[in-house]
Amino acid sequence: MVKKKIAKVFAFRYIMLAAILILLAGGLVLLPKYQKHEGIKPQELLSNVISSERYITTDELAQKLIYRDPSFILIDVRDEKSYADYSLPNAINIPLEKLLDEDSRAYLNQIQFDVVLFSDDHFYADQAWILCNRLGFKNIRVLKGGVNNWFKTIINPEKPGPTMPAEAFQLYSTRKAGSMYFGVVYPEQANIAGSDTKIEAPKRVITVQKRKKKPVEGGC
Amino acid sequence: MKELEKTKDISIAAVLFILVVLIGLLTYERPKHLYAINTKSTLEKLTGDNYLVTLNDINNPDYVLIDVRNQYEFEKGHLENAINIYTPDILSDENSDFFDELKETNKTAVLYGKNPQQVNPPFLVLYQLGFDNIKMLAVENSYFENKLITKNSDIEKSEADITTFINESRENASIEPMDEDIIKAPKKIITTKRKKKAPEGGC
Amino acid sequence: MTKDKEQSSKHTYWNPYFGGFIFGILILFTFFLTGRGLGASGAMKSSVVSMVESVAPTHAENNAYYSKFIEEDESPMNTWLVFETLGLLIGAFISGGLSGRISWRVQHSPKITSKRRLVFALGGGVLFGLGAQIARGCTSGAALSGMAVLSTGGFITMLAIFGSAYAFAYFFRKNWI
Amino acid sequence: MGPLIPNGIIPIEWDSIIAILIGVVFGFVLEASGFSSSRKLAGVFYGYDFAVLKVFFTAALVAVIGIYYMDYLGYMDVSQLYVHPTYLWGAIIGGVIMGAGFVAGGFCPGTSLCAVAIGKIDAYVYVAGIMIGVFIFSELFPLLEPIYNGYFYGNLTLQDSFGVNPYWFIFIFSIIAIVAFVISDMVRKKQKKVFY
Repeated sequence: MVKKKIAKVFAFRYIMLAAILILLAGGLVLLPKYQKHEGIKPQELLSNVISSERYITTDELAQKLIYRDPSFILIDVRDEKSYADYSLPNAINIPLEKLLDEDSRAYLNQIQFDVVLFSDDHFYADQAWILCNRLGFKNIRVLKGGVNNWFKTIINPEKPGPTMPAEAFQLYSTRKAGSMYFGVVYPEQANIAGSDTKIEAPKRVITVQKRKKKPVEGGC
Repeated sequence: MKELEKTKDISIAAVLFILVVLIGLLTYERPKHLYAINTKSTLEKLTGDNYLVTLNDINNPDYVLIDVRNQYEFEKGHLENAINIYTPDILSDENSDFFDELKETNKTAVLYGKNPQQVNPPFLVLYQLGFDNIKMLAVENSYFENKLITKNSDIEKSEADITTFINESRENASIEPMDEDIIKAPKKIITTKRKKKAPEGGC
Repeated sequence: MTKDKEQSSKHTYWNPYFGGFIFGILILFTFFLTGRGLGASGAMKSSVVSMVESVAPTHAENNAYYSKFIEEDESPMNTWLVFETLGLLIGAFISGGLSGRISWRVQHSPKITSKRRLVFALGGGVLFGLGAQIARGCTSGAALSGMAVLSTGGFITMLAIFGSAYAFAYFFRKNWI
Repeated sequence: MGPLIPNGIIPIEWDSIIAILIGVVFGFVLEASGFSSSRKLAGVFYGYDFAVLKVFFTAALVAVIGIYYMDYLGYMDVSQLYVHPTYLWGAIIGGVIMGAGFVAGGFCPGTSLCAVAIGKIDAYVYVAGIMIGVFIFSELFPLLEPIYNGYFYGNLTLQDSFGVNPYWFIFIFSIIAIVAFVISDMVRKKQKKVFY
């Protein structure tokens, strides 16, 4: 009776099961450590990257700024020096190196505001956008042409020639009004008395709540 | 004698069957393209090493020129012995094999397009897939009497100093220049760092 | 022959390794689906809370512990654990029915009377109810689901339960052996 | 994809239905592997039937290996799973009381419900006892509150608290489990036979 029981215990099947268990547990240790695959799939990223509806033109942005549209944040991805020289009103400076730091993530990974990234041209802004897109951040846009284009179109719009169509003139006048809003003063304005009441862009306090992840409740 | 601990015999077949099904399910669809580096290291590499190539050193033997524009633009005019891989199908099978083979023979693929902004997306996608033998030709392509003219263009050069322009416009409009801080709206942004909400639960 | 076969099948259970394997797959599946482990004593807590709330709502409101589980819009019974316990009763009934183990009886060691067994069961229950609330989990909730995600609290609870059970085993041996 | 419901892949409404289905399999497996009989449960403390030890450790091992493989392959993100919080003294004191209750009563809440389902009157009494226990705890809550909320170290995993590499820990844990299984078989042979 006892021999049968020992035979049963050490029968082949238990050893095989133990071997499978050791193999699986050991396998975990030997597997090569590789980066976790962060973000969305490459094909998805490629299709998002090719489509160009992420761009916002300087005229649209000027419109939003003039009408004080509260639903977006401007993020300047240039370095501190060029940000100190000139930057768009109410822009927050997150240099490209510090894009993925913890505190800048509070600005990028939130669904409360639209985010508009800009740099001198939209080269660095595009790179920042691609990285954010890979991490799955929503409603982030890029200013087409960046600050250079901003200068060419809004701050210093070039006067349309006489043969240009009427829309060009309208565009020019809106852009000129825009430039006045952003601080450029034209000679003919000078003689209006007391015209130095500059409408400075309102200081906006942006409070960004961290996106609430659906809590996993559990317990006994 | 009544069996003390009567247990049905374990059926190895059932256990193995379930294990095989589970392992099969888990390892079934291994995606073909996997990122090799996560976003943080991509960022370090981007801001770190120099991936830009200028026009005058493209005749280095192990550079392979790759044009990312569409076929029509490519036919109109392209740099000599450039290969045309249009951006939407850089991840197609033969193209990714082509890039793998480039990587083995450690040639560097130099991407170029109408302007550096157009090259940026394919460059970054491939870069994150682990092809670190990729460089970018910082060049502006334009046509003059349908002959391709390529000239160097440097990235992100700020063309105009806007603050001085605004100040000048103020001077010649005979008003004293605004002091610095009015233009740059002082920003005081309070981010409420919310305490990570612990998932409630337990009994 | 069938009586004996039926009699013998009453006591033949699954092989523990096979049962444990399926149990492990179930815990894995639960984590994959809902992100949380299994549990049992939580359901009893919810039932006690709902009973007390229906009997003495004011007392339930100002007692610090009950008020944690009482929300205006839904009853405390509307928790994941209560549904899981409901399923547990159904599953056990099915398995018991299949192998003919369903009958009203008190299972106790031949040496002791069923009255003593019931008294010890009540005592054990009270102790377990108290301990489960203090440790925020029972063997399946805290220990097993905790160990599945390598949580320190889970291992501590498991060691405490089995350690102290082995320590107290000597005192209750008359009940079992 | 990670835990499906928290990530929204499966809508939250399915939560209760899934709970019932998981409960059915849970009850079936517990009852089928013999956890509805208190004497089989108590066997682990008196050495005549180590079913509890075997099922418990196998289940924990299979679950932990499965979770970390799925995490490795990217199907599930371990950091999103609910980790049981570590209340040091709460766990120890609660565990000791539960251990006493386990040996005295012979059941734990899950298994007692299994026994209730197949008609064991002592299990009904046990469940009533648990409810009384919960009631006592809630009434004495102001007294027990410091233990209940004291020494809270957060939802720690072994990796956070001892810096142990999870993969190595699982490997060693599985070896310990197999050794325990073999020892339990030897101990069971020497023990006096108990029939139930």
